[in-house]
Amino acid sequence: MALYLTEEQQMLADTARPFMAEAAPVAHLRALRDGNDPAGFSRDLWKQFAEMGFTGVLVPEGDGGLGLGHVEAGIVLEEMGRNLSPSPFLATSVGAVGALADASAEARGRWLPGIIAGETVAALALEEGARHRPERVALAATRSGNGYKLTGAKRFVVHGHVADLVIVSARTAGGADDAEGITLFAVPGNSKGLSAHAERLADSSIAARLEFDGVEVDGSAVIGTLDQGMASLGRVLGGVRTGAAAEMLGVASGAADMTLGYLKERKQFGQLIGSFQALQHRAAHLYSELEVARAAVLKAQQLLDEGPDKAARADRAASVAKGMVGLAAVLAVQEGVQMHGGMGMTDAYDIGLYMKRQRVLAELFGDADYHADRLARLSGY
Amino acid sequence: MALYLTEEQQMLADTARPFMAEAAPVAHLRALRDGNDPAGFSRDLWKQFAEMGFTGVLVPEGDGGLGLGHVEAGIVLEEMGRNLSPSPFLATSVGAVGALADASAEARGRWLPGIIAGETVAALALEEGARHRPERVALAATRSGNGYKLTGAKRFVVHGHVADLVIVSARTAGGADDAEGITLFAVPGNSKGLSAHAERLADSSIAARLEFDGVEVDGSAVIGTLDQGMASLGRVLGGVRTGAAAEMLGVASGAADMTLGYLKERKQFGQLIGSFQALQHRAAHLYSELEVARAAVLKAQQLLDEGPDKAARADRAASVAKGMVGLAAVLAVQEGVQMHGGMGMTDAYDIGLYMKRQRVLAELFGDADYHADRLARLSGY
Amino acid sequence: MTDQLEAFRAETRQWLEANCPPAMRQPVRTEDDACWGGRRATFSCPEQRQWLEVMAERGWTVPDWPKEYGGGGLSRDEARILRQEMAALGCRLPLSSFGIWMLGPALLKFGTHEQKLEHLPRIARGEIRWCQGYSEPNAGSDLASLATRAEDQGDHFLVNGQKIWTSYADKADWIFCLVRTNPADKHNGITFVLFDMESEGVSTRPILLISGYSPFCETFFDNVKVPKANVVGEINRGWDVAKYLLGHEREMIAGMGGRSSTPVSKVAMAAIGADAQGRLDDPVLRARIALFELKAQAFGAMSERFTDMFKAGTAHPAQPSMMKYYGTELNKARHELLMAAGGAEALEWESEATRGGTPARDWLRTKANSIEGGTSEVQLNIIAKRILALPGA
Amino acid sequence: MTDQLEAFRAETRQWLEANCPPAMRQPVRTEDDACWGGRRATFSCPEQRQWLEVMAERGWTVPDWPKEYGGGGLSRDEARILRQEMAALGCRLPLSSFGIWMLGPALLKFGTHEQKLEHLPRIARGEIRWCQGYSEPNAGSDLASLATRAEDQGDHFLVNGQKIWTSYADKADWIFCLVRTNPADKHNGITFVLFDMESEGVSTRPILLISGYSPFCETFFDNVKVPKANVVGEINRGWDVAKYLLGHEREMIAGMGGRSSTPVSKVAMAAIGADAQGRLDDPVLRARIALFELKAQAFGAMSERFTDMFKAGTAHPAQPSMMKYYGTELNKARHELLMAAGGAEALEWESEATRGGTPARDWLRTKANSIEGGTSEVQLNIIAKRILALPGA
Repeated sequence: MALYLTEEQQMLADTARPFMAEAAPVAHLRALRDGNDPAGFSRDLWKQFAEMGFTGVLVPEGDGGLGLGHVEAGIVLEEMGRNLSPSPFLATSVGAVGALADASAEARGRWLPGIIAGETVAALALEEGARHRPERVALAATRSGNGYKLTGAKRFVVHGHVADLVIVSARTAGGADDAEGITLFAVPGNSKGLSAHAERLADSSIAARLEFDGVEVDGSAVIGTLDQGMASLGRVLGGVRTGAAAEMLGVASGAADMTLGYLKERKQFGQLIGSFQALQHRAAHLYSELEVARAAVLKAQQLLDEGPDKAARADRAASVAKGMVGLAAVLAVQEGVQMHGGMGMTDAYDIGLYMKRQRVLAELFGDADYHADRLARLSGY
Repeated sequence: MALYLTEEQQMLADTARPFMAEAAPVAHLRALRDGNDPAGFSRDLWKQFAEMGFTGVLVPEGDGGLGLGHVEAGIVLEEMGRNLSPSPFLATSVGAVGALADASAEARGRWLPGIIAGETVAALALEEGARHRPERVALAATRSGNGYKLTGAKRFVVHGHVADLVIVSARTAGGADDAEGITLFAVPGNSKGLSAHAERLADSSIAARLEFDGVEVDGSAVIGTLDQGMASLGRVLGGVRTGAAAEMLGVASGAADMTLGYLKERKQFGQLIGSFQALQHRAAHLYSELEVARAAVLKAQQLLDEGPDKAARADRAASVAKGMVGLAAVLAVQEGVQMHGGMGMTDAYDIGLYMKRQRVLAELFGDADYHADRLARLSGY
Repeated sequence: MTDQLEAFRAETRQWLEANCPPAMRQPVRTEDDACWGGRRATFSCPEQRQWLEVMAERGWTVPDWPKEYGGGGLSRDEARILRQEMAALGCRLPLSSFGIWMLGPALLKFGTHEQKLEHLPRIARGEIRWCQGYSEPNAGSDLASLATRAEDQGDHFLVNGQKIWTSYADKADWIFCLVRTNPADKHNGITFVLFDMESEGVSTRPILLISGYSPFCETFFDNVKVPKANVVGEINRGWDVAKYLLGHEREMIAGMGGRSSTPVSKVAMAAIGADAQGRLDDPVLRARIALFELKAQAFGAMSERFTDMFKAGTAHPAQPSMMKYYGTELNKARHELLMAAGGAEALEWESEATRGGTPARDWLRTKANSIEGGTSEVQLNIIAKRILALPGA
Repeated sequence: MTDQLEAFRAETRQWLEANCPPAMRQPVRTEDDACWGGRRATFSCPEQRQWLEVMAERGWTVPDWPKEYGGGGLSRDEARILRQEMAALGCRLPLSSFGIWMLGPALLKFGTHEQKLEHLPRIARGEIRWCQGYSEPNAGSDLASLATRAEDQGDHFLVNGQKIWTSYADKADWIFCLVRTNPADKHNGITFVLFDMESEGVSTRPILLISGYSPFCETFFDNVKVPKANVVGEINRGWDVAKYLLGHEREMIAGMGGRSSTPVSKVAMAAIGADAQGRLDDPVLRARIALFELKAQAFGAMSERFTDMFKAGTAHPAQPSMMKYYGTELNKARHELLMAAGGAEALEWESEATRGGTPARDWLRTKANSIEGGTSEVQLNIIAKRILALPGA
């Protein structure tokens, strides 16, 4: 497959770009933030996502979705990133939909229609420490009647405080560091015993610490094979890492475009600052890093879309994409703020919002440090 | 103590600089290289070092030396670096002299006069693997009559093939990775059972692989306390790491000066290339790195000279100096070659020789990777 | 001599122990937690006021200024000893003040005797809080292109224009300010003036920063009357005063790089923990921290060396540019690593666990380090031209 | 169509298996180990000559050139299949040649029918070895400032001047060369000519590189007669040909970044070994390698994407500058890491263990990557101007 967008994909991009710029520009984020919105995103916008068909982009046609792939999901995510649009899209339409692919027909029937309709919002509860360590799972799920009882806590659950559905990694066997013995569960957000402590993050999104105090779920909540959850979890992570990379690529591209525009209009010492060679070389270097990052993202998306045969390659490619975009995007926002000078430090200019969003996306599902290390481990060194 | 040279030290620098530039300029290195000199350095020059008083700079006055410190030794080393002067000075007058400080009166009487006179050349045999790992010692020294018998091999022994004296780290107890059980020995270069396989390195210096096939030494060859050699070895390493940093700082300064000169004389597109802002900023950044490196070197030298009270701080400072200069100097030679353009790639220009020498000095006694890791371990993380 | 100094040290320690309240021996947490004085001074606690008063009494808010201007009249060595003893006890600065750090040195060098008598003692006692009117919206790095006009009206100037990045202008009592008195000559058409912020026609508007704080303002001048007696130095020669002050500011900022702070590795170990070998359990981050700390320690030596050479008068006059460039870039790198080390928690913006988002807000605040007081790009230009003598384009 | 291609693939594979000698299925180790052809061709073994001959016979040294000029006349798809099958079997290139890589494409585009007939078949058969006369000592990155004069003598030019960085000029039979025919017009005063290196007045001197090799020469022209029939394109319009060729060269060099080679981590593990957790026993180096390999893998995707877009005609025309910049900088970084990974042994210059100092010499050789074919600085200028549309100074 050629490593560029097909005509159909390009058409989707040509639709998504003006939609996002109109429906959810940076002003939309500012309005939510300045209004201290308790959800951190707009349910109305989520409905509009549904009308555009975005919500079900990865849901199989048989389940009522569009049956498209990660390339298409990435197109939506990139435009979200470019506009800093707050949305549960990544966790819901990439993460939860990916997980539900391995769920029971009952669970799929219960959750997918609401997701497609833009009524259901999902969150991913996969982290227990300060840094991304999805394989370290202490939250316990013990047998209880026909179902399970979940006890423990999860951190960094983006909009977990308002989610209708929470995908949770739990330990059903083994010790906290074992890859075996993990099981994924689809847990209703309004379950008894589930409480959320919400915290606003630097980018004005809201993440929750979720406490599971003997939350009971029935057998249909189990995703995939019991104790073998790493398989599903790995696939989900491949999707959301690549998705976060696509969104962060949008953030970086938006920041770079804004900065290029500034270089072409701001004068210092009687010259446009974009005519200074030192800045030109830095801008050209940044351009190169972003192009390379873009290629890495598209590669991972295409491999994910090629199905189980390419699963191992896709899994590595997702780490390459997330890591590479992490490196390129942090450069984009740093150069962006620096080249904007004092203006870049003010809340009135958007560039600082790009820096904040980039930081959060970099941390989400592992940063460049994590993925470089992960690739090293996978390569046996 | 103020972190700049004293008047006396500045006077020494003012003497060493013209001496080295006249007695051992880059042309001297080229002559040795093009003549395929089997030693890799000039014994005549070594005699001249003695006449200048350099050879005994660190030897106590009571032993016939100048009784000066590492700051003064570093002044000589920096000028060697600036001129790429090949010399056994670092191994002999810093390394071996440092080791002999802990040796028996007999050993000191045997070796120091020759060193001071510029007749004796010493080598340091401390490495057994591809990378600097001074604490991994497998070469065995076993009791034999009143003395010891040494069996094993050492690598990367600079001019070890022509050394009159070899300082060897050997295992007298424990396993290969134990810090305890190491003992230093002063071994005559012409000992029976000691053979050398010499290899020319990229910078035209010559390093040897030394094979110890039951080399016998008497008890006076033991340096410091039996099995407690890490103490002496650590002190020796502090000295030679700082010394190598000083020499490499000279290499980097020489390369940077040469490159600055080129920027001021070479024209492209009708302009001096030094007027291009992108190159100006890179040159200014390099200048900053080299200034910081210089401060780190002087700090380490002063701490070493403050004696046992400051030993722990000096030991860390030596790692900071060697690591920091490693980072700054590799930038200096890389920018040097790149800014010289095609000319920089030719053997006819000196800048490439600076790149080669820098590479060898970076590896010697641990590079920035090693020292960053070492500092992290010392800081408990 | 040395005996005298040792005696001074002993007395000083004794006095500090007796007079510095325990609350003033705790580290300052935020810029607002410091004591800034002024007509509308607020004190975070009674001890803060007390500490200011006893120190001002001795002239020790400005230990090396002459006694006649409210200073302590200490020699360089005595002032150093005072600093050392305050550091040893953990004493806070009694007074944070742009009057002390910036205007004072300029007045001491360029002011008339009358100006010194009028302003310096009030600065020393923290009675008047000053702000600095340098930057303008369309000037940026090209400071000398400033446009705020001062029209000559005989005994006074009439000032019109706008300043930006005036630190705490909304809280300041007086401003020292660069104004244009000759539009025809870029550098020799600038005048350095002082005036009361309560003058008619002065207004301020705080600027919200990306860190969520507002330490700076936009400041507007609409027909503000400034008596000519308030000109420091000569008319049209204000650029000399400004350059002197900028050099001073750069040194100050440069000096900040060397201050001790919690090593990144400690923060990382607390948040992430160690692996079986006792190493930080995040191998690539560990390596990046290790390489950073190596550089930071080397820069610590550089700060020491710069200070020593500066005192000895042997530092290159443009060396502060290098210190400013390197120190601020290092500090930005430090906070990038701190954010990585802190992980998800460091992203929190308002939580108690992060004391109101301190890690994230500090991280964002450091991004200004390489902009304020002359951008990194300006410092590199200065190094290239003045130290390396590279040719102009 | 697909059936036809599959048939072609099967036939090709069969033919290659039958005709490519096993010795020609081993990787080429050095530039000298490749087959360069020419009047004074040397072959490292009889199989090398045999392989050249059977491939030239089919026109497969230049598979996509027209048959009438000695090519294979293959379609783009067929040529791709041939490349894939050769790669699958590990077949060496039968002929390495600047005639194929550079002059050929220029002649196909700008040459007359006579010029094509005269030169292309000999290039295809490896009979004539070509070198390139572009760079001059005082031109460097500013290629168009070349000074080698060509004086109009009616039916011929008289050429005087000096070239530098002429690859293997001492071994080449003919040269394609840029000469100045109008000193008054920088870009429209250059002519692209061909001439025999055995012409009177031509001399060469090899340049010793820091790697210890001499792949380049200085080349001197002293009243060399060049018939006007040897002008490619129009007189004074040689810069068009040159630009076309440079673009071609940049793509070629850019394409090299994507070639697979031993991962740095493997070299490091072999030299240094693993710790108790199975990780490279040099933690900071391991992290640097891991961050490098992450970038290298991303660049692998970029190479694929560039090739795909280039084929589809949708790549930005200046995109090769980005590929060249990034690929060469990455390759330099790779060799820096390889040297660290190899430790002391990698420093050896002549030893058997290092096959004559291969690691160190390759490392030094890569330093030219960001200089030859347009420096990194020139590529960044091109990206800034042509892709980012940043204004001129």
